[in-house]
This record gives sequence, structure tokens and C-alpha cells, in this order.
Amino acid sequence: MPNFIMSYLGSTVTPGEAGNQFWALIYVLIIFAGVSVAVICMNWIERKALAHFQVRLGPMRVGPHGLLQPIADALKLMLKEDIIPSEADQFVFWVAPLIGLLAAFTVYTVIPFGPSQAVSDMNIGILFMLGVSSLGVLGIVVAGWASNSHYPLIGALRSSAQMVSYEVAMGLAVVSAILMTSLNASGTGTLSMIGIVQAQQQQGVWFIFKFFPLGLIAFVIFAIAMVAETNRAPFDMAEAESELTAGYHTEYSGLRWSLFMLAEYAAMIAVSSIAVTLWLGGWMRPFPNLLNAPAWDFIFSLFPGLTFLGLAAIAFVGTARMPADSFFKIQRIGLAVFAALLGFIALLLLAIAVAGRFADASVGARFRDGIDYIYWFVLKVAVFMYLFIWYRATWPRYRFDQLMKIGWKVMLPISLGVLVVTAIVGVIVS
Amino acid sequence: MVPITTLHYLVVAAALFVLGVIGVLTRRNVVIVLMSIELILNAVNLNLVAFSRMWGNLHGQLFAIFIVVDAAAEAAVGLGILIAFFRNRETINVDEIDLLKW
Amino acid sequence: MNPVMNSALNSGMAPVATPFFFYMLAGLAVIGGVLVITRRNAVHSALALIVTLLAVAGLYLMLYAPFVAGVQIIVYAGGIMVLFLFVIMLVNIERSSKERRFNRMWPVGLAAACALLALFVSAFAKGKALFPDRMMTLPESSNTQQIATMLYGEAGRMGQYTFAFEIASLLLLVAILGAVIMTKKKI
Amino acid sequence: MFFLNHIWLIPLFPAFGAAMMFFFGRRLQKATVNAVCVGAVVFAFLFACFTVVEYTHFAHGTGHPFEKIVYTWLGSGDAHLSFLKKDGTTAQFNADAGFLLDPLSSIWLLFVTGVGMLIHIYSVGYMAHEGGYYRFFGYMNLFMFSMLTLILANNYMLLFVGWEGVGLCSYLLIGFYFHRKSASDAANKAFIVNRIGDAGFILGALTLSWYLGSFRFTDINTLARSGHFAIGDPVLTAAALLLFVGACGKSAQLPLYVWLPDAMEGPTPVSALIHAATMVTAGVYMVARSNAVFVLAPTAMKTVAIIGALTAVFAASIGLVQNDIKRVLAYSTVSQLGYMFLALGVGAFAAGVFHVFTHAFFKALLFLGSGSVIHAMSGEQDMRNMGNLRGRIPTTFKTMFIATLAIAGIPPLAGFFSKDEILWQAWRSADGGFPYLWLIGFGTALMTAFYMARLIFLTFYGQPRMSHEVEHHIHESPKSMTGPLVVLAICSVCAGWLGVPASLGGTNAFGKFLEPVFAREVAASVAPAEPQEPAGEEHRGLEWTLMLLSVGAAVVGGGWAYGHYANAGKDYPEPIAVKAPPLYTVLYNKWFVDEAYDYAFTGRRKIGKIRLGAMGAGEASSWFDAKIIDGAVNDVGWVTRAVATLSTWWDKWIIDGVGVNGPAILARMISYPARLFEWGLVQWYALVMVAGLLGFGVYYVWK
Repeated sequence: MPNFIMSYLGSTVTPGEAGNQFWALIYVLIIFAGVSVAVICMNWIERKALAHFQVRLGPMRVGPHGLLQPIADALKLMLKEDIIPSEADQFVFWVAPLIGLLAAFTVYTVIPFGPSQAVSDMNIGILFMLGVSSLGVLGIVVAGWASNSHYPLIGALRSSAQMVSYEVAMGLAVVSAILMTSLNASGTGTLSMIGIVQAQQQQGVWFIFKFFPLGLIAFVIFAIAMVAETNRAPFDMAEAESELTAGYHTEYSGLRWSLFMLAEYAAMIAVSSIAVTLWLGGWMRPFPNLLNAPAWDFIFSLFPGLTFLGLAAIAFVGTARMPADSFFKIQRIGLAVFAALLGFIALLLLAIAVAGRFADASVGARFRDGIDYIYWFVLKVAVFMYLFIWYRATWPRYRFDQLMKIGWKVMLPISLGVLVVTAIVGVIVS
Repeated sequence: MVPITTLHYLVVAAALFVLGVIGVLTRRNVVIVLMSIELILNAVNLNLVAFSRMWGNLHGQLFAIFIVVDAAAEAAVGLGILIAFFRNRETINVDEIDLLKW
Repeated sequence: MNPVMNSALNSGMAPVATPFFFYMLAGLAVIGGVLVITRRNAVHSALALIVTLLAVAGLYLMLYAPFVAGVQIIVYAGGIMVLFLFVIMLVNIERSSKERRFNRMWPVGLAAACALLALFVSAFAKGKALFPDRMMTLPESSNTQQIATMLYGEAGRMGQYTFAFEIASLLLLVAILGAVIMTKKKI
Repeated sequence: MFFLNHIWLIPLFPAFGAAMMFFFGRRLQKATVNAVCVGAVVFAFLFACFTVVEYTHFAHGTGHPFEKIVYTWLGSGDAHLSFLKKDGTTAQFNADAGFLLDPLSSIWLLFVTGVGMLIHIYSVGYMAHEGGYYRFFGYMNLFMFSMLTLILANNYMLLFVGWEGVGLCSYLLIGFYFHRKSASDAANKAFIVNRIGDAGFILGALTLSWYLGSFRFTDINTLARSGHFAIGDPVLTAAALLLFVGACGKSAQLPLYVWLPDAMEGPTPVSALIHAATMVTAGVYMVARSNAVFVLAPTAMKTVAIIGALTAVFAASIGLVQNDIKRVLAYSTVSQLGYMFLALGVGAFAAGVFHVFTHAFFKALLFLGSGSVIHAMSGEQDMRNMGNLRGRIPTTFKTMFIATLAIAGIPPLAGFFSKDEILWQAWRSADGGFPYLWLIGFGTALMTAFYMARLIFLTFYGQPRMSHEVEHHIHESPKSMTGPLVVLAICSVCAGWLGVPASLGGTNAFGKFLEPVFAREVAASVAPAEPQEPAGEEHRGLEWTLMLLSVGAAVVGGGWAYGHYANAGKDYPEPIAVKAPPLYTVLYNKWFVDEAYDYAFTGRRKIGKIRLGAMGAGEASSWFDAKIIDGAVNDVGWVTRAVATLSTWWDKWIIDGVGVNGPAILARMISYPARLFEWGLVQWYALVMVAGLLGFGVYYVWK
């Protein structure tokens, strides 16, 4: 058994491909935990960032700078009474959030955090992702219907119509990126997520810059469609408070409601991952072909540690700036401990980077590279997450008919045009 | 355990097919009748894909894809007819849709 | 879809898993089918049908047809079923849940279907020897490329199914137009 | 070889412009229309220039034709479409979309695109205030497309496509002001008269292919020159005559010329482009293209020469007294076309083509100039109401004056060289040259000089005879109109220098360039060049005499016109009307040809009470139909009705009562139980389907 476990460590393929179920299971657990933690962080960051956009402080009480607020929220939601309306369809009401959650999390099986850092590399990866993420609509429709109430039903119909509409433009934008993967010697493209990133590596260009501005247009279309696809502002028709109370989850409360939230944030991360994989070079660090000496590898491998060092520094500054009143003592200590934790992680990562530079064995370097890959991927996704918050703070909501009009009459033709032009340019180039 | 052969898949497909036929023949709700038709089409697809693997070529899969296209068209048109009909007659029961008799 | 299942298929490391997953998926599919035709509520039927469709997609994966599986998920589960749910909600009438589920000729229909089942079973029993024990192995990794080649052709040559594919797209277009024209109140 | 290999693009440029106009023209701005349509023709011109340059490299002066077959347009490589030749063997019916470039088509290509480009630019100014702007340019581009197809075709079938295409465009453009009855009548006339010629043409082409087994020019020329066929071969003579009928229609020769003067109803640029410079020379082109066949048919050659000479003098005589400025030019065109056919008929193909070439420039210039005059005169076309315009529209005056000198044959302008070449060949050519032909041509030259000078003096000299209001509005045309005039004037001066004859110390480069096309034997291009004009040296004196005579004729004609018209005031006297009033009446009414045609062919006029021609035939058949056929029908009807009355009774009581209703009642009674099975329920039908499925299944499993 230990051999079985260890045998995977030197592997250069994903556990799914290697047929290693144990490691696949571990990966699944890691990703599940990681996404959950990310959602919690996201929750805190969103509240803080929104507050600062609006020149407020945001949560400040629970933990230093409200750091423990999401945990408190989670506890509250779990302990709340779980109300099921008496006229609702019990079973469907119960199963709806699960459908959404399942769809959002199943997607992560094929998201490549690195060339071997994925649960599995499916031959039809991107198709699978689009398909499974489109299942999320079902959860919303069914939730709205099962509530047996007007607002949820209208919200559900609205949001599902919106998602179905934008899926079309999104899919076409994705196809134009996939088309670019076929611009190699053999002329065969790939649908595999890892293959798409490797195609960008071989062609030496992120697809967002390929055939400028075709790649950029496709990316922008995807970036708009993905906001609509996740029902976020400014496309959050379904949850338009002023019109529909809370849309399809008006009748939900407690744990089930939090499952919806979890599914929404997980879906946001998932579509951002698709965008990063398809257009922004996935796990690749900047200029992997240009700056490819071992020294550059080393320098770039310092980035994860330095990032955590920076976070630790911010936390330390926060500690130092806290009032010296004894009222804040516990908070100050807590923040200091948090900063120390971040600093410790930073040192650990730096040590790994240094060790990877000087260790001759392949395992050490691979370990360092793995951390690099995951770091750059997560960094790119984090940028998108921040954009989601930014949109929400900045833009007013669309009217529903305008939304559909843009989806069908603007985005769809443009993405079709980009697809056709990309195909023509591809044929001419090759 | 018995290895899984084409026959196993055929049996599953036959079961789905018969279920679909029962749905088509007995249910009153048009929507469910249409869903039963989808069941039948899926049974056929399963057969085609199973045979595709059995013979080691892809023609069966291609046929399955074409059938999926067909199913999409059928669902769109069928449901369109249904909505138009519902608007006129306020019913979606098959046995109340009998204008053809006259 | 499922890492464990993939591994079993690819490496042949754990052949035990194949029958298990087959029976699980087949069971899900059949149970889903039974629920589709028995539920009183159309939404429940639709949910059951989704389960069946996903299980069938899993069976496609086991048959080394990942592309068909993907298409099944996107088109059926993601597209057609959403359409069904939409329509169910649009024509949702209270009285349908209180009326008879089956029509008056249901015993006849059931009998016919049973006869059909009997026919299938007898046909399988009669032709069992025709089926080889082992199936051919299709290469999973190039499945999508091969399908694409047959659909679109390669290197300037029309594929075997290119024409059929175009006709199918035309069929879809006609279906869209038909559905829109029938459904819209004012064109 | 890029341009040669892409020669098929040349017609496609204007075709693209035309397509754009037809599909989107209505929505486009004028600037866009200009950019697309004029741009297309400019592109075609540039492309043509490069192509011809490349062709001269390709041919190295041997005149070897370049042939590019894009695809087989009619027929195929297999034996699906074959036909029996005259000698009983089968041949492929094969018409390609193929393009042929040799010296002959290069010349046409260059001047058609060049003059076409200038006229397009001119039209931008001329049509600026007209409605249907995009329609005009769309038709013009369509015309360019057809004309280029015509001249680049490598077989009679594709040539016929272009031939009909230019005919169609001519029809559309003559009838451009279709709300005017006279314009649409003129368009109809042109179309119908052309159809007569086209029938001859297609019959000739089919006869040729029936006899020789191919539509392709290269094949036909090779066969005809192979020495296989005797000179005077009757089938070839018939084919050549039929082809010439086609040429008569398109190029307005004697019996069929009537449409061309009426075609002046179209806008002036159209008259310049289609009815002077390019389309009407298509007949000349076709005859020159078929020269190998014509050479084998002396009778046809004689016919061509005589018809050409007669047309020349006939049209010139009408032109002497016409008052509409464009009609004078139209008759002048017919007359000059007669010259060209005269040259072709006496076997001097190169001379005829040369005259086409020079004529394209000065006649286009004359028409464009007259358009400029009309523009200045606010639409007035009658020369009686003009006068003394030379100071008011100086550019137009100067360019038109140059063109007049050129057409009158004053050395060293273009017309002198080409016309004197023709006259000289008419005198001495080995293929039927005949002094009387020269004499007719000489007389025509005299008349040409007279009526052209008359046009100039009446328009630009003398006293102003227009109304005060019109006079107030006279203005020089915009740059886009005068620019082409200047370019064409330069061409009218210089174009003749390409073909200075040997007797004047020139080299006749034009003739040399064309020589391979008109070679009499296949081997001519290979054989060493023999002395070109063995008789030239001996006859130099005679040639010079003839030249001097024709120049003298030009001067005399011009001087005579000067004497009569240079100071024409209001109500000036017409010299012919003064000296020979009956002749004037005849000439003024165009020899009453239109009236004669009305009597003989159309039947619009009656001779006494008898109507002849088409309408006569119509009346006769109408009478026959009304009296004989209908009478018979009515009688038969009466009989039928009588029988029917009887039959009705039988039908009603016996057949219906016993035969039909009886079984029907029976059937209704029997079918009542069967109807109970049709419930109108979908699921019942589905059940029946399942039953059928079961039946088939059982059959196949246990058969």
C-alpha cells in the first residue's frame, strides 16, 4: 500500500490518467476543501471590499478586522431553523440546492491546476465542463418551481432564460479558443483542458493575444457571458431585490440557502478557471518560453513565498496600528498570531523554492514546480474574483429585456463572427 | 462476475425502450408523453453506441449524435405545438386532443 | 466523469469495478425511467428523466464514447430538459395533479408493451450466441478527433457525414423557426 | 504569369460592382457608388494593362494565343453531350468558361477597359443630378462585365453569352429613362433588331461547330487554315454569311442599322461607351475573330465589303442634314462602322481593327463632348438652337475640334492613318479590292468631313441661337467630365501613330502586332517573315496620290461647310435644301427607311387597306382565329350542348340514381362499424404502430 501511494509522486500525469484512485480521492478532497475555504475567504473579501468601495468599514467586530466573520456566519446559518414552506414540493425543494452544488463542484474534476495537478484529464474536458456547469440551471429552475410561490418562480424563469441564452455565446467563444489549439503541425486540436494549456505553451502565446484582436474579443465575450452565467451583478436579474425579493431562493433559509451561496461562488471560481485555462495560459507563469533559464525558474518560484510574506507584512502593520487600549488586546494578539501564521507559510514556501533550486533530485524540483503552477493559476483566478466584486460595486443592474437583447443580438453575432474569422485566419495561416 | 458484453447494454436499452413505449401509450400528460419519446430515443442511442463499440468503428456514435440533434428538434417543435395548443384549449391531456376524429 | 471509473477503463487495473458501475448506472437508468412514466407530477418526471439521461451518459463513457456522453449532457440534460421544465412551468395547471394519470386504454397499452418486452427477451435469448464475449476496444483518446474527421472531413476532403451534418443543421434551423412561429403570439 | 493566370478576374471586377449595386445599391451613398463602380473599372483597366504586358512577354512577338480554361461550362469530358458532325463523326459539345488572349483580344481589352474607365469617370459628373444613379452605374458595370466576357471568350458559346449580355445592357441603358415613351420604344427597337442578328449569329456558330466539330476559336482557326477545306466551300460560306448577319445586327450594318440612331435616347455616356466605342464594334471583333473562316468564303467577303461600303455612304448621306447633335454622331458611327466592314471585306483585317481602335477614341470623345455641350445647354440637343459656344465652353470646344479633325482624316491625327489604310486596301487588296469600293469610301470621306465640320460650326461658331434663359446657364462642365475629354483628345491625336504605313516611312507596328492573328496558313508564324508588301514599293506613288486625294476631300468638305455654316444666324439656310429640295427631304427623313420597315415588317403603317409585316400577320391570324377556328369551335359547341342535354338526363337519373348513390349508401352502411376504430387519439395510433412493430419483430425473429 505505501508503495502504491508513493509510486504516484514521481508521475507526470494526473491521478485519473495514471489510474491511481487513492491519489484521485486525495485530490478530490483537497479541491473540495480548497474551494470551500476559498469561498469563505471570498465572502470576507467581498464584504470588506464592497464596504471600502462604499467608504465603510465592513465587518470589524468578529475577530480582528472581522476575519472570523464568515465562520460566524456559517455557524449561524447551520444553526438556523430550516423552513420548508407548507405548500412547497418537499422532495424537489430539498433536492434543488444539491443539484446546483453538485454541478458546481463536479466541474472541478477537470480543472488543471498544473500539468499533473488535476483530478483527471478528460479527453472531452471543456465539453464536460460546459455540460456540467449548464446543469446548474436545473437546480435554479427546480428551486423556483418547488417553492410554489410567485417571486421565486419568476426569478427562476428569468435566471434560467438568461443562463441558457448566454450559454450559447459562451460556447461559441469557447469554440473559437479551441479552434486555436489546432494550429499545430498535425492540425488536430484538443478539448482536453491540459491539452489547451499545453497548446498555448507550444505556440508560445496566450490565446487572448492570439490573432489579435480575435482572441481578445472572444475572451471579452466569454468574460461577459460568464458573469451572466453565474447570475452576478450587473446581470443578477434573478436576485433583483427591488423587484423579486431574492429571486429563486426567496423561500430558502439556513443551511439550504448557504448551499446556494456556496454553489454560486463555486461556479464563479469554476468559470473563472475556464477563462484562465482557455485564454490566460492556465498554470503558466509569465513568459515561460522567453525567460526559461533555471535562474528565472528560481526567481519566479520565489513569488508564492513573497506573496505570503507581503500578506504577513500587511497583517503585522494592521497589528501595529491597532489602538493600544486593553480593550483590543485579544484582537491584537489574534491578528499577530494570524500574521505569524502567514509568515510561517511564507518561510516554508521560500524554503521549498530554495531547496528546489539546489536539490538535484527531480522530486524536489517537481514539488517546487507544482507549487508554482498552482500559485500562478490561483493568482489569475483571484484576479477574476476581484473583478466580480468590482463589477458588483460599480455597475447598475440591467433590465431584463435589455439583457436578453444584448445576449441574442449583440453577443451571439459577435461570437459567431469571431469564430468564423478565426477559422478563416487559421486556415490562411496554416 | 460475468464480463459486461454488448448484450447487457442491449437489455438495458430494451428496458428503457419498453418503459418509453408504456409512457407513450398510457400517460395522459403530453409533456410526459414527449419525455417518454426521449426515453425511447435514448434507448436507441444506447444500442447504437454499444454496437459501435462492438464493431470497433464510430458510425454508431455518429448516428447517435444525429439522433440527439433530431431529438432536440423534435422537443422544440413538440413543445411549441403544445404551448400553442394549450393557449387555445387550456388542456394538455392527450385524450382531450382528438380534433382529428372529425 | 468519475476518476475511479476512468482508471478502471483505461488501465484495466481494476476490472472488478466495471460490472459494478455498469449495474449501478443501468439500475439508475431503469429506475429513472420507471419514475418518469409513473410520477403524477411532471416536474418529478423531468427530474427522473434527468437522472436517466445522466446514467445513460455514464454508460456512454463506459462504452468509450466520451464525446457522445458530453453531447448527451450538454444537449439533453442542459438544453432539452431545461426546455421541458420551462414548458411544464408555463402550462402548469392545478387540475392536472388531481386527475387520472393514465388514459382509458392503459391496460391495452401495457399489454402491448409487455408483448414488446417479451419479443425483445426472446430475440436476445435466440441471438445470444451472435454477440462476442469481449468487445472491441476503441481508443478513447482520439475519439473526438475521429468523430470530427468523419463529420467534417480532413485536408480539404468532405467527410463521410458532412452532407448529413449540414442537413441536420438545416433541420434544426427549421425546427427553431417552427417553434418560434408556433409559440409567439404576435409575429 | 500571375496576371495571365488570373485573367478571369478582369470581367469579375465590374461584375462585382454590378452585383453590389443590384443588391445594396439603393442604400448606398453616391460616393460609395462611385468608389465601387468606378473603382471596379479602374481595377479592371490596371489589371488588363498588366495582363497585356505579361502577354507580350509570354508571346515574344509570335502572337501565340494564351488560353486559360477555368472550367467546362457546358458539356463535359465524357461523351454525355456529343453531336453528329456533318461528316458523320461525333464530336464533343464542349463550351468552356475559357479565356483567350491574343493580339486581337489584347487590343480590344485595352481600349474597352481604357475608354470604359474614362467614360465611367465622365459619368460621375454627367449623371450627378440624375435619379437612379446606382442603377445607371450598376448597368454600366454589368455592361463592362459582358463586354469583357465577349472579348476574352475562347469559344463562340461564351462569346454569345457576352454578346447577349451587352445586348441586354444596351437595352437597359437605352431605356434608362423608361418613363419616357420614346426611350422605352427605342430600347425595344434595339432589342428586337438585335435579336434578328443574334439568330443569324447563333445559327452561324452552330453551323461552324456542326461542320468543324468545335466551338473553340483556336480549334476552328487551326482547322480552317489546315488547307483541308476548299476556298468557297458552301457550308463555310453559309456559316460566314450567318455570322455576318449577327455582326450586322450588333454593329448596325445596312438592313439592321435602324436601331442605332434611336439608341441615342439613352444617356450620353451610354451612347459614347456602348453605341460608339465598344459594343457596336463587337460585330467587327467577331468577324475579325472568324477571319480564318471568312477567308475561305470569298462570296461572304464580297458581301461584307459591299454591305460595309453601302452602309458607309448611306449613313453618311443621312448625317449630312440631321439637326440633332447626337443623331449626327450616331449616323457618323454607322458610317464609320461601314468603313470597318469594308476593310474586313477586302481582307484587310488589320486595317479594320486599326480603325476600330482609333475610332473608339475620337468617337467616344465626340459623344462625350456632345454630352458636355448638352450639359451646358441644359439638355438642348438641337444644333439649330446652339451656336457660338467656343468661348463659353473652351475645353469642350478644343477637344471636340481635335476629334473632328481626327475623324475627317486630317494628318497626322489618328483617323487619317486608319482611314487611308482602309481606302488604300479597298483600292488594291488582293482579296477583292476594287476601285469602285475606293470611290464609295472616298465619297464617304468627303461627306464625313462635311457633316462633322457642319456640326462644329453650327455648335461652336456663328451667332448664338439659343433662348436667353439657356444662354444664361451655359457653363463649362466639371473636372470629372473635362478630364476624360482631354485624355481622349490626346489619344485621338496619338493613337494613329501606332500604325503609320510603310509608304510614309512608318513601320505599321499595329499591323505587325496583329499579323499572327490574321495569318493565312497555320505555319505562318513559323515561316520567316517574307517581304510584307511586295507591291508596296511599286505602288507608292499611287498610294500617295490616293492619300492626297482623301486629304483634299476632307479639306474641301470642311471648307464647304465653313462657307455655309461658319456665320449661321437664326434661320440659316441648309445648302442641300436650297439646291435640291427633294434630295433634302429624302435625306432628312433618312431615306424613309423606318417608314419602309413599318410598311414591310412591323406593319404599323398600311399600304392602302392592306397591312403587311408582323402586325399584318397578326391581323390575318386574328381574323382566321375569329372566323374559321372559333366558328368551328362554336359549331362543335352547339352540337356538344345538344348531346349534353340528353346526357344530363341519363346521368342524373340512371347513373347517379342507380349507379352511384346506390353503392354509396351501401358503403356507408357497411363502413359504419369500421369507423369506430378511428378515435382520433394519438395514442391509439401509437398503439397500432407498436402492434405493427410487434408483427415485424415476430416475423423476423421466428421466420
